Amino acid sequence: MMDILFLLLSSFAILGAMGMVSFHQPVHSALSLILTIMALAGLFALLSASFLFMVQIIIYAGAILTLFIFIIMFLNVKEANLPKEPNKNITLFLGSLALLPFNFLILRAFYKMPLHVNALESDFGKIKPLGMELFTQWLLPFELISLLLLVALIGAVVLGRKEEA
Amino acid sequence: MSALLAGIVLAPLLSSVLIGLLYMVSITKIPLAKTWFTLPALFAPLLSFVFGVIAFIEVYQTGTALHFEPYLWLGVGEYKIYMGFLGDKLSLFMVIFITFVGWLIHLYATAYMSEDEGYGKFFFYFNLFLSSMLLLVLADGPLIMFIGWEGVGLCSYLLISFYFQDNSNVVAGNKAFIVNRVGDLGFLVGLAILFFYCGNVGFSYENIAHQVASMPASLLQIVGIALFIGAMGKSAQIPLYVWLPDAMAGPTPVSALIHAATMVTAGVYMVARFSFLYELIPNVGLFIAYIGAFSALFAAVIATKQSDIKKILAYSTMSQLGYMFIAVGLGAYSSALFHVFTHAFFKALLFMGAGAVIIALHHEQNIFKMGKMRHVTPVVYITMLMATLAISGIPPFAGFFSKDEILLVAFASGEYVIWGIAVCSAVLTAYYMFRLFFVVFEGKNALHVNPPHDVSWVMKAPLVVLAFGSLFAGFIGLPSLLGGSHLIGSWLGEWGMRGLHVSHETEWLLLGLNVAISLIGIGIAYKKFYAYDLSRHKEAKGIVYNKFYIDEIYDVLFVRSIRKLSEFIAVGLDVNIVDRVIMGMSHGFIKLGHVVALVQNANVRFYALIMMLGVSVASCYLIWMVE
Amino acid sequence: MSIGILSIIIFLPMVAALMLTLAPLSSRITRNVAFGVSLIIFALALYIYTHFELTGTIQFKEFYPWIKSYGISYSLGIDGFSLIILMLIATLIPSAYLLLWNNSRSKSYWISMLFIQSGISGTLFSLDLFLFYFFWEAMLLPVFMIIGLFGSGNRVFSTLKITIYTIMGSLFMFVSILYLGVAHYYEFGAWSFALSDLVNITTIAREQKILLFLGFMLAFAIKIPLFPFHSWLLQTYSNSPTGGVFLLSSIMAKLGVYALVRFMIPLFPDLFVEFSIYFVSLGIFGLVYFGIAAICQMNIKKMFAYSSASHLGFITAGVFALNVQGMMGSAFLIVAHAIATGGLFLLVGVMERHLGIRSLSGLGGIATKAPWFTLFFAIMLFCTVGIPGTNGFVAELLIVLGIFHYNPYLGVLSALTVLVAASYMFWVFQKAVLVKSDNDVSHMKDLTLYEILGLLPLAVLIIAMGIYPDLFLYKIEPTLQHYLIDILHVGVK
Amino acid sequence: MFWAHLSYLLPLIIVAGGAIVLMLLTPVNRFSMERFSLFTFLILLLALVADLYYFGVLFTAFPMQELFSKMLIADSYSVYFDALILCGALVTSLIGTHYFQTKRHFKKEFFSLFLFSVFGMMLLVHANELLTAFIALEIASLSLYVMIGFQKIHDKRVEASYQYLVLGSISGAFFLLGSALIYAGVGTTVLGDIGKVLDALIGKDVSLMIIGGTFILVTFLFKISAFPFQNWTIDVYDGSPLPVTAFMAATFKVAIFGFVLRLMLIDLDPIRDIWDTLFIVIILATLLYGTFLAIIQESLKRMLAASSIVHTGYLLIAFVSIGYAGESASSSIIFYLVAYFLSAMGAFGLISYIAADEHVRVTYEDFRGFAHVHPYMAAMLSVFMLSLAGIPSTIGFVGKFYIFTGAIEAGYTFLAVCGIVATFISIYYYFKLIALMYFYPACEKEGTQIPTLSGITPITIGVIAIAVIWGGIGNTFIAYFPGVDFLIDTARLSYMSLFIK
Amino acid sequence: MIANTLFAYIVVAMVLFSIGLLGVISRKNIFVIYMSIELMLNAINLIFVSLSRYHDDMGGQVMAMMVIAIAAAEAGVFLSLIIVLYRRKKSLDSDIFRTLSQKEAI
Repeated sequence: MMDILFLLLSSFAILGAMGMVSFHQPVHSALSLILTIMALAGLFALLSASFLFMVQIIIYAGAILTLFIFIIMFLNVKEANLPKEPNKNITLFLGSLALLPFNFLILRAFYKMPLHVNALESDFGKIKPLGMELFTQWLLPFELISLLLLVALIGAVVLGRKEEA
Repeated sequence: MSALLAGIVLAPLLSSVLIGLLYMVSITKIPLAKTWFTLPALFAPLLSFVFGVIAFIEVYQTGTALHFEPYLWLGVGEYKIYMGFLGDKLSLFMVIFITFVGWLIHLYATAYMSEDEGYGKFFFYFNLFLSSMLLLVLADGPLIMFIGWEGVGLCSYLLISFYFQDNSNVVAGNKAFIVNRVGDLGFLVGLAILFFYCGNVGFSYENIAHQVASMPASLLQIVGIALFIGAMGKSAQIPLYVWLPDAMAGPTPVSALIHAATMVTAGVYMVARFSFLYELIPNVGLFIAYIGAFSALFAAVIATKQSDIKKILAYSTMSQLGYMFIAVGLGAYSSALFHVFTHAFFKALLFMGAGAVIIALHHEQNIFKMGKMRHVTPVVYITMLMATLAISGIPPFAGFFSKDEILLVAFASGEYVIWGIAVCSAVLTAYYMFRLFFVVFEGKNALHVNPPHDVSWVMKAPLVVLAFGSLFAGFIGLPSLLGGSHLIGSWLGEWGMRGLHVSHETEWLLLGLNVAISLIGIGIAYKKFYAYDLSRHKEAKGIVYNKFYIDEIYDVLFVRSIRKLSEFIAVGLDVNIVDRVIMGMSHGFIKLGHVVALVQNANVRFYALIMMLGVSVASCYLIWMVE
Repeated sequence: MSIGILSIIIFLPMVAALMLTLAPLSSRITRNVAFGVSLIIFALALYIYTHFELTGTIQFKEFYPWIKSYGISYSLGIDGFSLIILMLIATLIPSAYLLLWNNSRSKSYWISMLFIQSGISGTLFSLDLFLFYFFWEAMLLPVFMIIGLFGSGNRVFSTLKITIYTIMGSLFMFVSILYLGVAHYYEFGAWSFALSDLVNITTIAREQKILLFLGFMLAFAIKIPLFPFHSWLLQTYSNSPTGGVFLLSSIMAKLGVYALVRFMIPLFPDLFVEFSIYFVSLGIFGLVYFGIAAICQMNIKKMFAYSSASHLGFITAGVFALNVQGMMGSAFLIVAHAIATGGLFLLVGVMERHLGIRSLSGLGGIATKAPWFTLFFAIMLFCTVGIPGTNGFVAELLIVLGIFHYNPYLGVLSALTVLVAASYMFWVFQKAVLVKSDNDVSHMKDLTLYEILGLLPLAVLIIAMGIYPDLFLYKIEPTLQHYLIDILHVGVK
Repeated sequence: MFWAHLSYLLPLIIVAGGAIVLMLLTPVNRFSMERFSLFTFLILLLALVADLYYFGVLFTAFPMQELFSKMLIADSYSVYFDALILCGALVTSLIGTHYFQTKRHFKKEFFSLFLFSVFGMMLLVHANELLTAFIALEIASLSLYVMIGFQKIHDKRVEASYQYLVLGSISGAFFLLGSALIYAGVGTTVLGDIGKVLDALIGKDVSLMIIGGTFILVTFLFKISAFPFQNWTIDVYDGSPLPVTAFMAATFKVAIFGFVLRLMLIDLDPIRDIWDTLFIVIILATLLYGTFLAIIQESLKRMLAASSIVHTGYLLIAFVSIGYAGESASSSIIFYLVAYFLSAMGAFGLISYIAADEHVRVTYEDFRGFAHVHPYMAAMLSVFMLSLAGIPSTIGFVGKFYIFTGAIEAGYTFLAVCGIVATFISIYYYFKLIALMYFYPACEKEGTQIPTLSGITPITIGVIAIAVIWGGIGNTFIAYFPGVDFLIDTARLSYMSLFIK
Repeated sequence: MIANTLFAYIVVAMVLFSIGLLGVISRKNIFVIYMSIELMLNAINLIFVSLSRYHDDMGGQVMAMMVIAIAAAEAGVFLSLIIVLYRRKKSLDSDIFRTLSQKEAI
């Protein structure tokens, strides 16, 4: 059962990713990226990270990607302004060849790790332990993230603002 | 007492420095009268002469050589070289006649150069020359001798190119210097080898004399030849003689003093000095003798066709030097020095006479433009006649005795080839000398460009003195055959004659023969030139007149080829190869940089690709590295 | 801590230069100050000369720690060999000033000269290799400036060329120095770059040692220059101003030889002996090669460039001859040649100033217009050619004897020196000075009083050292003996 | 206790607070640009003072461990690097003032961003945990991206920003991947613990750590612009405003080195030698590439950018020799960072001062005969060039001396020789500028746009120039005045503080 | 049982990561380029989460959250930058923004 689910989700994720890179229209790419992200959320669920599952759907699919699509619409790029990409598939293929050793290296490293069998305590991945972890161990990074977002905010403001010549 | 030796050298040196300073002052600030230069110039040689005589007497009485070492010239490690003077019989003998003849020529020069604006400079060089010559002679070791040796070379360079405005003189000077340098190269090599073996206990003749015996014979021969190469250069022997004829570009007194009386005999003196060395290597001596003989003949042959009066005399000098080398080569040093002695007198006389004639004819040097000079300058005529007779070897003139002695030696030591050559050149000598004499002083309808005039007495007086010299100088070497006691031979002691195993009959025979052949030579000359019609003279042609094209051959062989080589190196190698390789490397590097820069095409995706490739390469490395 | 006399010699010019740079003074005043400084330094050098003891040891030592963490110290001192070069510099530079008296209207000319002087002194005195390298390269900058600013022709290119060239060489030396320092650290556990410490290193393997040796050699071979590394020579010499050429030829190049003796003998005694044959041959080859190359040069500066390269080859050969004659001769020829070539270049500079040409084809008949010029030219020339009575003769004689001791066959070759210089020098003399040609040399003037005063000491020195050489040699002999016997183990007492 | 710990973090807090304050002040119109740069300066100065309080003291601590667990560390090492970064920022703000005043389209936000990036860099040095480090890196980088693209009216600015952003994010992804792998291997991302676990793991399978470390190094190499991640350098440096370029070139390198040195020395120590071969290749390629590009550049800015790649090569030489000569090598890195920081800062600053207006004096040719019009500027520029070229009597020389000594000490003589070769080629493109400035007569378009020497910027640059020379000559002449020795000793001290358990 | 083996998840993650990387190098469209970067981050998220499961340690999930936040921050800046770029050149082709190439550079 879970295997089927896993296979399904992962195949969705990969298909979405492929679609993302291969669609001509950025909107289509964005949508297929959403598919991938959804699938990933499912995988999170399979990994019993229930909170992250929500976060993934809400923030990523909900916020970020929506923002994407909004921007795309906002710019409403004409078909003419879209770049012509005749030989992208070749590059994709060659690039994937070039990436084989990279993947092989990492996968081989992981392959040797033993399978994971032991059962987890019930509330693993629930919001409470996550919160505990976050606000004891990871307080500082959490704070820093806020600063990071602040910087990003300023940056977005500065860049997005119309230039008065 | 022995400090006199230093005085002998120093006197002309100081005077030359003095004259030099005065000269620089006179041409830049205030012009000075000639007497400023004349007095020191004449006084210095006289002083040296007096010193020389005193020292001579000293040595004569005590019988021991004077030796004087003022200071350590050069002390390197275990090698100590002292600035040392050695006044032994040989050197003092040389000093005497050098200073004497030198003084006379100085005297003559005062008149000869009187119109020249380089008057001061001339005597500056002249005294300098005299001092280096005396240093050469008085040095107690080869190194110090070498200083004098090169010094005289320098002075001869300076004096040959005395009139440096026109190119040919300077070229002649350079030629003289370079050719001499070639000789010096040999001399230096020989010296270095000697130094290598005998230097460590002080580098004076007697030490060397003690040590040479221990040297391997082969090395000795190398040394002997090397030193002799030096002598070749100085004394203008084949093959290094080429500079001598051109050296006549200098003023006549220079030719008289340097290229006749003194400097050119330095080679002979040097060989005599190293007699202790050459005694051990007779075969090298023989080689020297042969070189001398060939030079004598060669020069004589060339001289028969020349028309420049000084050139003729130059070649005759070379040929006489050949005689001397025959003698030294055969170990008869005293005979050689005897000839040096007599030759100094009559050759100086010849040159000065020629100079007088040249002056009288307003610097005309071609004998075929002279003629009939007997009536113009009778004194010169007489003296020249005596000198010519002397050089032709007519008794009782000086040349006769010395030359006869050399021929005798050649004959007695069984080298009949050398003897034959010597005899032939004796004939030629008589011939070309009288050819010169007749053409200049007799001859028919001479055409003078502008009327000749007689010369001043200051010029003639030395002629007369020297004439007496060339008349009587021979008698101090009067052989026992003629009841003489051969003063020179006895005086020179260890350089004296070896016993000659020839019977009195043969001696008489040879003696007669010599006179006979000289007369034959004179006869031919008389027949051809006594009444020579100068107006119908046409320039001679042919290989002999062109001195066998030796100059041209040398020019092609050495001068041009070296220039070519130089251009090849300077342009071909240095610029086109060495430099180009290095600059080419740098340029290539920059070009390559431009190629590499194509990568820098601001394309984000491309950069990302490069990053990705880098990562995958790294991964490959890790796949291979991590077990 | 008191400032020693050597430090004064180093820093007096530097300080003066800095002050002059900042002070708004005219170039005339600058020049006079510079001249005064050089005179003071001459006085100091005389003091050192008189108080120098006749031993092979290092004297007038100074020592202050500099970069303690690496044991680098500011340590100075001189031995006989540096002494003679110190005297040389101290004598040459004032006369150079007199010769260049009206040469340059620009302040920076004189300031660079001052900087160069301190750089040279620093190189000469340093006992710490780091310090030595420091000065060795710092010295280059003012030279860079003086050539680039006041040179002629394609000066910028030649400036860059010589700079990159020399720095290349010295950087390899730098690596070698560092390697030695590290080796010392590993062997003795303490950092040090002092020569006296580095000589004790025993742990370096032979191959590395050879590489280090070559690293040092490269730097010096380029400065000197030895045969394949000379291609900067021509352009630099022909494009440099008189002062620049003077410094390059008669001081910088000599420093190369100096460093060769001063540092490489103690550091690599065994290799020095072992490789000597190659370098003697190389030196003699250079002597002949450059000598021949000089013959066909029409540009006087180029010709003299070649001639000095040829002499320096000879000097190097003498240094490697491994006996006291050869080394002494080299030391002597360093002096002789520095004086003579320096004088010649300065005279050519005078000629250039009056006539504006350096090509032989445009010259001739100067002698009649400028007798003093001719006189000095002749003296310098005779010294270069090695006429007896000049110190050039003594030096060449010694080197020839030395090389004979080293190897008779090479000795015979080395005797060629009597021909090489003569073959072109006299020709120049004839072509440029003596013989009257149809070129217009009417602008040629005779030397001024200043110039005569500047050249007179040189001429006197040439003659004096030729007539009584031992008077000048005995100071340095102990040092050379020390090198040969105590370090190289080749000489005999 | 608490206050003591707070005082460790005081510099960080000051800078971050200052940044926020400035951000809040931006709407207030009473404060002009000048005022803002003054504020920035003061804040940085304050932070520096607070930092120097612990300068030269040997200590190490985890500030507020109960609160922040072990995410942060404060030791002499971080203090030293903070000092460097703050100095860099200070100098940037000083030499920037003139530039920002002339270029009107700089907004006040710039300064707040500037402070944020400084904060990020300092945080990077303090970070004791991989993700924290990454966040710090992102803070610094993001603000840099924006600072670069600040003047949107210039294509090159925006494109530089874009380029840097894309490539930076990719390298960031690799960093994350690397930390993920390390997390997989040891189950923690806290620096000290990684080391401990790793030591326990030695002999067993450590491939994950090796791979993870490799990917973290990818980011590192990218940021210090080493081959093959160097292409962006020239373009971005060329594209960004000159003060920002100076800031990136000098300061950012310091920060990233600060972090990676800590990582390498403490945690990945046991497995470090596996990268040696990789590094040697990278070093050679970096030196070669940088030299190639530097030697052909026409524009001075691009030349400096390319030469910064070469200097990265030198730094990597020291980096790879850490393994065998840890102390001297790492202190030599620190010293060389200082040396390069001074020289590059000076050079960029001076050029930015001269090229106050776009397309004035950007290429070599523009500097023809410059010295005859502006002798002092030319002199200063020459000093910086000499220092970059590593000519004695400049600090660059001493820096190279340390680098190569360390390399030889570690047995990498070969690398030292390669560095030497790169150096003497570099002579060409540095001396070319000096030659052009001095050896040609002044050309006609003189004096027009060049500001005269006045204001704070030239003084700062002059001080830097003096510092460069002082660092080269050291403390021979005036004893007990901080010179070369002082710098290197404190560097050693900070190095030692890393190993206090 | 592959659903709870670490390896399977890693495979998926790596595939996604690679696709993201490929997207960056093969697509000209700036949007897609950025989405690919987001994809890479997501892949890393997956790794983190699966590792947290594997190590039985919530830290991994926290990190994943952080990464999401970071991605959001980058997104903000990037999108505004995209707007700027598009305003200037009226195009989304990343290849035309090449003012800085060596050829163009003065």
